[in-house]
Amino acid sequence: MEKIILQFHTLEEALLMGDHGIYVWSTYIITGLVFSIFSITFSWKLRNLKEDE
Amino acid sequence: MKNLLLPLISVKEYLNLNKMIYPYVLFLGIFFMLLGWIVGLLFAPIDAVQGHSYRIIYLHVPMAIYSQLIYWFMAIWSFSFLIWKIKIAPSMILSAAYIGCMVTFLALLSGSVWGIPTWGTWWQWDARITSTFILFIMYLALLTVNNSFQNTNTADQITAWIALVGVINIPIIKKSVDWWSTLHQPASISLTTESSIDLSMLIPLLISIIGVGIFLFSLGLKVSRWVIYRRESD
Amino acid sequence: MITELFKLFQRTRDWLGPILIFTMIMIAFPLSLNIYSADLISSFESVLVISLLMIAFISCDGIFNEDFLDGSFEMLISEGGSLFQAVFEKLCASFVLISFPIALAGLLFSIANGAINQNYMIALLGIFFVNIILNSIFAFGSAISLNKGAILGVISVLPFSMPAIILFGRFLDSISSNISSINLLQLLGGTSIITFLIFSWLCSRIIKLHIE
Amino acid sequence: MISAHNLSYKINKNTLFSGLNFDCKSGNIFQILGSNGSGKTSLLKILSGITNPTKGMVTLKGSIRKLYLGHKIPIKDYLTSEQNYYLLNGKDTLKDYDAYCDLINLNVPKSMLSANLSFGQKKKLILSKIFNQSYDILFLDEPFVGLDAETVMIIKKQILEMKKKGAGIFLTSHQETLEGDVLIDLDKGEIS
Repeated sequence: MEKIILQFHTLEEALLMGDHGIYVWSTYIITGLVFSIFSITFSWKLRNLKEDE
Repeated sequence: MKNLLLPLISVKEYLNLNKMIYPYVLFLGIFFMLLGWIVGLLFAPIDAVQGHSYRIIYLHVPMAIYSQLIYWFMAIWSFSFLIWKIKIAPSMILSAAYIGCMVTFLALLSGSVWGIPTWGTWWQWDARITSTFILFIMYLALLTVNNSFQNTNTADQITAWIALVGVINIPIIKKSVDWWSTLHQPASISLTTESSIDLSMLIPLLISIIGVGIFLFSLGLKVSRWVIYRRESD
Repeated sequence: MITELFKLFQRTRDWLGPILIFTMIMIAFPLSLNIYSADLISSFESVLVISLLMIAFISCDGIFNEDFLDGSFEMLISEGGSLFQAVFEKLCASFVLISFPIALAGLLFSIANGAINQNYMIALLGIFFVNIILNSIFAFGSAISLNKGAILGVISVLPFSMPAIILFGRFLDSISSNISSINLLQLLGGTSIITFLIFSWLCSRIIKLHIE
Repeated sequence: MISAHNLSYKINKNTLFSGLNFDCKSGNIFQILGSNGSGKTSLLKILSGITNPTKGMVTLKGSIRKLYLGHKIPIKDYLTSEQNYYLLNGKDTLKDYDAYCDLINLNVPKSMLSANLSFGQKKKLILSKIFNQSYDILFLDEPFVGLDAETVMIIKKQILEMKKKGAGIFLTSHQETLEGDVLIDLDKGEIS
């Protein structure tokens, strides 16, 4: 089993990820965005539903 | 069997159960999800063939798994609604549909973005992407059908029927799409089969699968609370 | 069954319309390609599949609307008649008057375009069975959106027709390459009967829901 | 023959009626009164098995031949009135089309499509079902609306005849009153 150690030494190397970084990071960022938008819209809906109850 | 379940799934009990466990589930979900992703992104070793772009697997595989799982979850609830007339089932179906729709969209997104470095095009007629796309349309169809009826009872029953018929269709679509794509070109690097992946990559994958699952469960709690309140208020 | 056939036969617009539209598509489709190009045959198959899909949607759109709106279904239920039988007969009538002629026209045009040049009987039956599958699936769609506009029904039902299209694609390939086209035909026939029965039962359940 | 146990019906939160209990033996007429929207049609639909009540139960004894005639007119516009007649009553009927037309003086040219029949004529065509088949229970929702006085007399005579033959009849009507054995008043919710 290969060791699980930090693969990248500089931030810049981690971002680039051997020129695949753009794809990897963009997917994760978009997923994070979609998750937060989804949960925020529903808590917002929940809140204004509670007000007029 | 039915009166065994009923005290458990009455609306009021579900609501305060929901409120009680929601913060813990949310925290656990986010913790494990981020743990799995960080380890997968920064600590897992590089893949010999694909280089770093394989790291999207920690996102794509959980999404693909849960897009199927949520449809089965909805089918079980619609079965219980149609056969045992459990009161809470329609709101569970609707909230699961919202989440499943989002998860399938993410699975599609990550699948196609992953395709760019490996195949050079963002859309590739791979069996899994096509069946996930069909699944995405079925989620959208379920949502549009649900809010196009005035009488809530007919809306719930028809949504339950479509979910039930849809779930029978998923294995059929999967098999026929596999059969179709294997004839066209040999299944190239198929994205989601757990090929003999090295243990060091498998651990973060399992953590992220569990983490995403718990997080989606917390989203489900929130959305179902909103659906129930909305149903109560109007 | 005869009464349904008779009723459908009276409404010429409902059964002649789809057939005419199908033939128009079949005639008009080569206009987009130059006539001598080699890929006329290969593109014909996809045009045939898509027009079958569209015709199935057109012919099943609003198939139950008329009886639902004028109260015949209500009277039928109160008399203890079974909705399943009514739906079953209605679909059979539309198979005889719409699906079979279209299968015939489809076969003739595919011969004309050179897409099919052997075992014609098998091809005819194959297209007819696919028509049955697509019609019963879209009838389920029109039962869902009984008086809500057909788009709703189509969205929720289109994914179910994907496997049928894939199966039909395999069938057309086996026809031209003449390998195992018989057992593909049996597969198509089996699925068409099963889909027809299941979906007409589902239609009767959904219509009963709408009536309540 | 048909009995109801604390029937209640609710549409989207407002309850139309609740706690109805009655038992209809053969040969009596139930007159259902109530203002518009008080649930008369829904009660008829529940009894005839078209819709399910929110609470309560309807029990039928034995194999009952029942018929519900509502406001909607199940006449096919693209067929002639004779074809419609045989469509409704089946081929081997007691009265053939011409005999029925003379009885109820429905004089319509043979080849005319029923699209341009008047509401009253279409209603006469549907009511032909009462004359042709013997039903155990009849659910008639405003049967006399749109009919001229003479036809109303004929229909009343036929209903009384069926009552003698032991049929249970549920009737809702605003103008014409028929001496009903039982009166169900949905506004006040009592049964007398």
